[in-house]
Amino acid sequence: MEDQQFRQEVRDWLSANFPPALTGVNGLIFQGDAHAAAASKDFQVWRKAMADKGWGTPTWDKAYGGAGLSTAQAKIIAQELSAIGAFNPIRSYGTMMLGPTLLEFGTEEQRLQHLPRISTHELRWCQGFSEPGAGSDLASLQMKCVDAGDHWVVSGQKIWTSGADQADWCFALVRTDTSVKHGGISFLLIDMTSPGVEARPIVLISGSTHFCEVFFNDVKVPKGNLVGAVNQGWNIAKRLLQFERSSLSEVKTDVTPLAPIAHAMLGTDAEGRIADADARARIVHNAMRHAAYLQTVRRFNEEARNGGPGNGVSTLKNLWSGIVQRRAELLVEVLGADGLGWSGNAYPADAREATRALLHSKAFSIYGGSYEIQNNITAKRSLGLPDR
Amino acid sequence: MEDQQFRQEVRDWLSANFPPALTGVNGLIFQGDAHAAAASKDFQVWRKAMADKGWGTPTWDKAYGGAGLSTAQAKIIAQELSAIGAFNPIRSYGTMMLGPTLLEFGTEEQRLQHLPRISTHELRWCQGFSEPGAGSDLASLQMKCVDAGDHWVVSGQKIWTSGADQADWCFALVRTDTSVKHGGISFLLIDMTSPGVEARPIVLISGSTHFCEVFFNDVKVPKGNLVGAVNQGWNIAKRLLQFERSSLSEVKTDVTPLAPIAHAMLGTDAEGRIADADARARIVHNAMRHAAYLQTVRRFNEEARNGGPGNGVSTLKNLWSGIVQRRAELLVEVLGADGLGWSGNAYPADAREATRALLHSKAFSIYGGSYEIQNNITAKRSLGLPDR
Amino acid sequence: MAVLNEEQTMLKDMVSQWVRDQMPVSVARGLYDHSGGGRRDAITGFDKDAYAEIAAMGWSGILAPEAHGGSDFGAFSLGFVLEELARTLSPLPLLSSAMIAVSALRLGGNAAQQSAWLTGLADGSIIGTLAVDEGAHHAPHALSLSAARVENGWRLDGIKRPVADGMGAGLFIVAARGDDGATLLLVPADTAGLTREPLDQIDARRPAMLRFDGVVLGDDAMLGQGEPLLSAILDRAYVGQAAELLGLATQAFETTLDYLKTRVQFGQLIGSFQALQHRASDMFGELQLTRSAVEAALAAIDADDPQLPSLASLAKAMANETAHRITCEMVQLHGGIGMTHEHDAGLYLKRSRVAEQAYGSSSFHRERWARLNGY
Amino acid sequence: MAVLNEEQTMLKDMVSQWVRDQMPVSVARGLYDHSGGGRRDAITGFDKDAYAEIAAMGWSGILAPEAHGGSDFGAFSLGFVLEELARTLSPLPLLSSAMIAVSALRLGGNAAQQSAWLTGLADGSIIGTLAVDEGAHHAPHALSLSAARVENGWRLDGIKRPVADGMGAGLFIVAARGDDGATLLLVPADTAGLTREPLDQIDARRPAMLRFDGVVLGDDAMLGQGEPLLSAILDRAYVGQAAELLGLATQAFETTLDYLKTRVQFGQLIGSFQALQHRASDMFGELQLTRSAVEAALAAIDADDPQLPSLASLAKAMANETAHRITCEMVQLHGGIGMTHEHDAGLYLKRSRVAEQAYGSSSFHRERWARLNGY
Repeated sequence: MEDQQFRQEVRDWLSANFPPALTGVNGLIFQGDAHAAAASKDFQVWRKAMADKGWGTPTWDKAYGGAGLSTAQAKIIAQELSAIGAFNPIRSYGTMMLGPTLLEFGTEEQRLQHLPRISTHELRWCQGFSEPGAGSDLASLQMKCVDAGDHWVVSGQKIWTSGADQADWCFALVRTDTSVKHGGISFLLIDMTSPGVEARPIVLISGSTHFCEVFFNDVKVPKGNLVGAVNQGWNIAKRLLQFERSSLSEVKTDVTPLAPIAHAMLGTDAEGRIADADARARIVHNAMRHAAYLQTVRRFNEEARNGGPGNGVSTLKNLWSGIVQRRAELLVEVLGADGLGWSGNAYPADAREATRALLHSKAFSIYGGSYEIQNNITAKRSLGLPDR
Repeated sequence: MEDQQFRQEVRDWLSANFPPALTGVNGLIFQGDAHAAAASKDFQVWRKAMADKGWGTPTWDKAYGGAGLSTAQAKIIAQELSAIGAFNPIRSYGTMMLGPTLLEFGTEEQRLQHLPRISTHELRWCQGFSEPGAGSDLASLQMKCVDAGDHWVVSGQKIWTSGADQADWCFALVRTDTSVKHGGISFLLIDMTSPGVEARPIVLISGSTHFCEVFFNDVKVPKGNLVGAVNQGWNIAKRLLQFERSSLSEVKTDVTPLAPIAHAMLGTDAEGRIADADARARIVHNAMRHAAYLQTVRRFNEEARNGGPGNGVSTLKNLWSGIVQRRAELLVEVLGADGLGWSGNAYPADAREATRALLHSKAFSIYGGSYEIQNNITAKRSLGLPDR
Repeated sequence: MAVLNEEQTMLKDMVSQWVRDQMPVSVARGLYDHSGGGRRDAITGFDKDAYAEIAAMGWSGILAPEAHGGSDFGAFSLGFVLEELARTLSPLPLLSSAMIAVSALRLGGNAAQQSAWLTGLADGSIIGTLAVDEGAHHAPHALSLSAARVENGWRLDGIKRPVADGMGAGLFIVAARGDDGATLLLVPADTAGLTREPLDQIDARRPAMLRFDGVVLGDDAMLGQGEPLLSAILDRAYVGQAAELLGLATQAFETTLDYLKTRVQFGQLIGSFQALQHRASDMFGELQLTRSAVEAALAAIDADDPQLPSLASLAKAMANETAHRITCEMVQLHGGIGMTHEHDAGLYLKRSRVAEQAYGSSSFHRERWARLNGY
Repeated sequence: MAVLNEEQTMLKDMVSQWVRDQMPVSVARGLYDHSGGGRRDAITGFDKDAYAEIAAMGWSGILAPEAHGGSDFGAFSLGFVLEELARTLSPLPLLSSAMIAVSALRLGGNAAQQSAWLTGLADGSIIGTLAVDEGAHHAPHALSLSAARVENGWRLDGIKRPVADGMGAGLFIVAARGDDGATLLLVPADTAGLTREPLDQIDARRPAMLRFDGVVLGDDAMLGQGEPLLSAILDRAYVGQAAELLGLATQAFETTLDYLKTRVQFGQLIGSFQALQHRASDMFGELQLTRSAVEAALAAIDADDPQLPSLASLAKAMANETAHRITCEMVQLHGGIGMTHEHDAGLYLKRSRVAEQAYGSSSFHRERWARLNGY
């Protein structure tokens, strides 16, 4: 009953505050993109409204900029947003990754310093984990963090740091002890405006410049910016990577069916089927796997709600990347020469987007734990296969 | 010139001696099959003619029952046999495996004892290598061979011994030293009529009983039956496995095209194509790979003749087993319910044969070095990838 | 698997326990003779005593209405029973009779027909089965066996094969070609003019070849006419067969996994080799997709979901493909021992190939799904 | 690869050496601007100076008759030159001009046409290319561009795209739809009514879009008519493009192999991980099949083998599939660095996708092979 009342309250507030022009817009395109955000007055209005209400981080205490709501209520907000084609304009690395980490491992001082400005999206965060020599084997990271008495001095390089060139702060894993591997890592909050920090965008094969290399050259960091105890950073990182994995499994999995575009590009036979039988067989096979994948996500979610095993995230991720990558290849194949364009009006905009999406999709089986790492995890955790 | 003269001589002799009734018969079906051989008077005549001539083992010295011919002459015989649809009735484990081994590693006494009766196919040999606990990891074999002064005493079990229930002798790898792995293996010739030897056929999933388990229960073996030095058996085995691999790569690779049977079983569309487009795509894909495989065998042979790398046998074997197994599955799929019969007139004889062939084909990626072992070999030898 | 309610959990536990105690793979193996094929004297190709036993526990009545002695427990529940039983290749006619024949009578039968047959099907005293295929491939829209109208009834001529569990069935639900298209008729096994003979199949289950030679039936034999009824019955067959394939594949995978954890080569458990770990992980993923597809299709039956045809073909195609792949890997990863009739791997492979073809191959269901979804 | 004679061995060594010294991947990379796409000012999409250099070494004349300044060295030899050059994605019009255009003139040209064009094509002073495709897919049997008969000649209207190397070509061999089917015409680039513009393609090679707006040609422009001539020219294009894909895939594989031998993770060279070893071994097998198919098709050109159409489609389909798979694995096995424009993996992947589509996708060639072989 109370739920129903709250739901009505949410509906009323949304109808009064969500700018209709943003309906159906992908909230993610604004993440870390200062230009797009600045360009949209509506977006700023919408973000401010949600920030003021505390509904971007609804379960956080009001002292931290949240609304102090229950998980059930937070879910109602999410459902109502989705129902009208709205989105959470506050959602970010800060809300999804650092926030939960500080709530679990941070000091009260750290929470009060950072959470309120995360809940308003006033400050943007980036995640400094991977290094050139530490990809799949994250714990081999080498970025030096030396105790200089009243502050830390940090030196080294991070890579694959999303939006580092736009970020105000970075939460990073650093090495505070070189004599042990996992036990020599600490979790540090670094102000990106500190002298000695430089973020350089990396150009990806898709043309995206979302990821950066970040160089740290004798950067001074206050002592109080360490989260948890010295050399205890790996445990925090593992926990945080769980947040990342669970947010990965929430990735939008619905895709436009290939059938209409295949009909248009490959023609139809007398029975209305895609005329290229070989391509059709592969398209259908992929589409069926995609359908079964969506059923699998629903089943895993249902099982998880009912306390099921919950060790299937690695399996899901590999299925997903495989199916989506294959689909991206099929779409470009169907587009033929139209799908080979980089720019210019000779190529339809949809086709150019498909081409970039294909190139981008290759990352799905690399980031957030590669295909190989996920299969290692499945073999050990889900299947109980022995170590060598 | 001399070659041409010899070729004519071979032709004349064949036309006088090869029983026309055997034209096109698969010589292999007689291998290790006493019943089929006994049933064929022609076959016995043919074998005796070739044995008397020494042409079953043409390059062996006359003292060993051969004809003392050159490799080039032996090739001419093989070509002329093939040209008229004839086959070598002496070809056996004895001629292909043990003979070359004794010529390289045996004593003169051993050669004189065994080779003449191999060259007439008077005695049949089997190969006692694999054990229940030593499959892919052959060198972990455990069959005990103890020095009892004036003889050896052998105890243990072999498995996957082709035709052991029909064989008169067995060449076996035995363990003469348990303190080292590869360096504790010896190569021993065992008379299958010795007390304590028992061969039991294994029923395979295809119904074949060609392979046996062989049990050795305190079997006495004369000292002189050891080939090479004590504990030097592994080197001999490695050499012998090369003979096996090179004979594997000579396996008959031509297969009947699936098209006619697919047309008959799945129907055709208005353009005469296999009507089931999904099955057709998979059949065509397999047929094209098969065509490329045949081209690859020809290319490797040509390269080998010209001193090419010659390290592609593992690659060939994996390609071959994959393509042939897939084809066998496709054929049974095309046959539908007709391809699911075991016996009885309700199932066409061709279809029953296809079904058995499918089941049998599963062994192709297991015996003679499994798919996994071949890929390990390719990774190391052909690709130079590092050990762990 | 999906979340079960309390009653379902109890049922599933009971089935698992029974399979473990009473239905080891050796029962299916018993249908084979020494040469690996079907045994001539095992005419029915299934275990009659065991079927009586599970019928007594009510499993044959799971889909039947309570009015006819069933529990009306739903297809989802029957599905996981089929799955559990298929783990050991249980030679039982539960799919034919309790799933397909009961569905046919529920979907098409009038009150008299339901009264006449459902109680027997539910209590296991009668075994029913669908006779639809006639040749090498499942082709329900191209029936040859003819149902001609005669005075007060019908006359059937033609053959049906292979008919699953047909040698022990008391009732055939026959799909025939009538003047107005597909016609479904109830034909007791002892009807004059109907003869049957067993087929020696690789899974030793001995389906029947039925010959209809001027079989005359009364009007009361008519279950219904038209594609929709036949399709609705077949959808249940597709999903039920997919559930069996899921069980078969799951057990084949688990047996293989156990072997990887115990077999030593090169001084290592072979399950520690990364190449095998990755193949096992990939197979596990395929099993997940298949389980989801099968469970969703079972649930769609109970929900009268109009998407059932599409979901059923998705389930059957996925289950076919996964069982195919995993039974290949089962033999391969067991190595030489997996090639022997003495080991279970061959039994799983043979049964899988039969079940893959039964009620439509992967090609059939991918084509059907594609048409239903506008490709 | 196949066994070469002494002259061929010398040529191959010379090409390898030149590629190593003069044509690193950075040349192809130079066609890209900072955002990973084509550079606006690199209008031709190939390296003119380098082409002049290899022409001076005689490579553009390998297929041309000696009477026209060529070496008549055969398609097999030109094939391994194309393969070697493709290892570094060399942006050169050798396939378009020395393989396809020369073949067209040899196959269809009369003495006057051969005299007019072959010398220039052979010495590299003129670049020729085939203009066949008009839309998204290679469809040589469904041409739209029309060749209408006019007094003493022909009139062309329509478009052609993408035309490989078309921005730098001096001669187009245009496949048009005449009254009697396919008609092949020689069209100099400066013909009135013909305009061209560059397409910004993912491989930065900038093929042309040609517009024919009332282009009038004399009778002497007619190279030939009918499917057989067009097919014979296209077979050369298929095989040549397959040879390029073979070179591309071979180098992509070798670069990846080198990475596996140097990259350390978890304290190990990643090439020691068995799962990666097995994937590499499987890829090596695919490369072997592809090499055989390509070499057999090249040899078939020189032997005037009537099986050429089938062999050509086999080669192109295999090469498409292998290059596709290996370029995917190249990115995957390099991990994050393989996703960056700075690394070569993306260049190989992009060029591969273009070459896969060029002169027929895998679907096109599997269908063609299937029809030719009675499936």
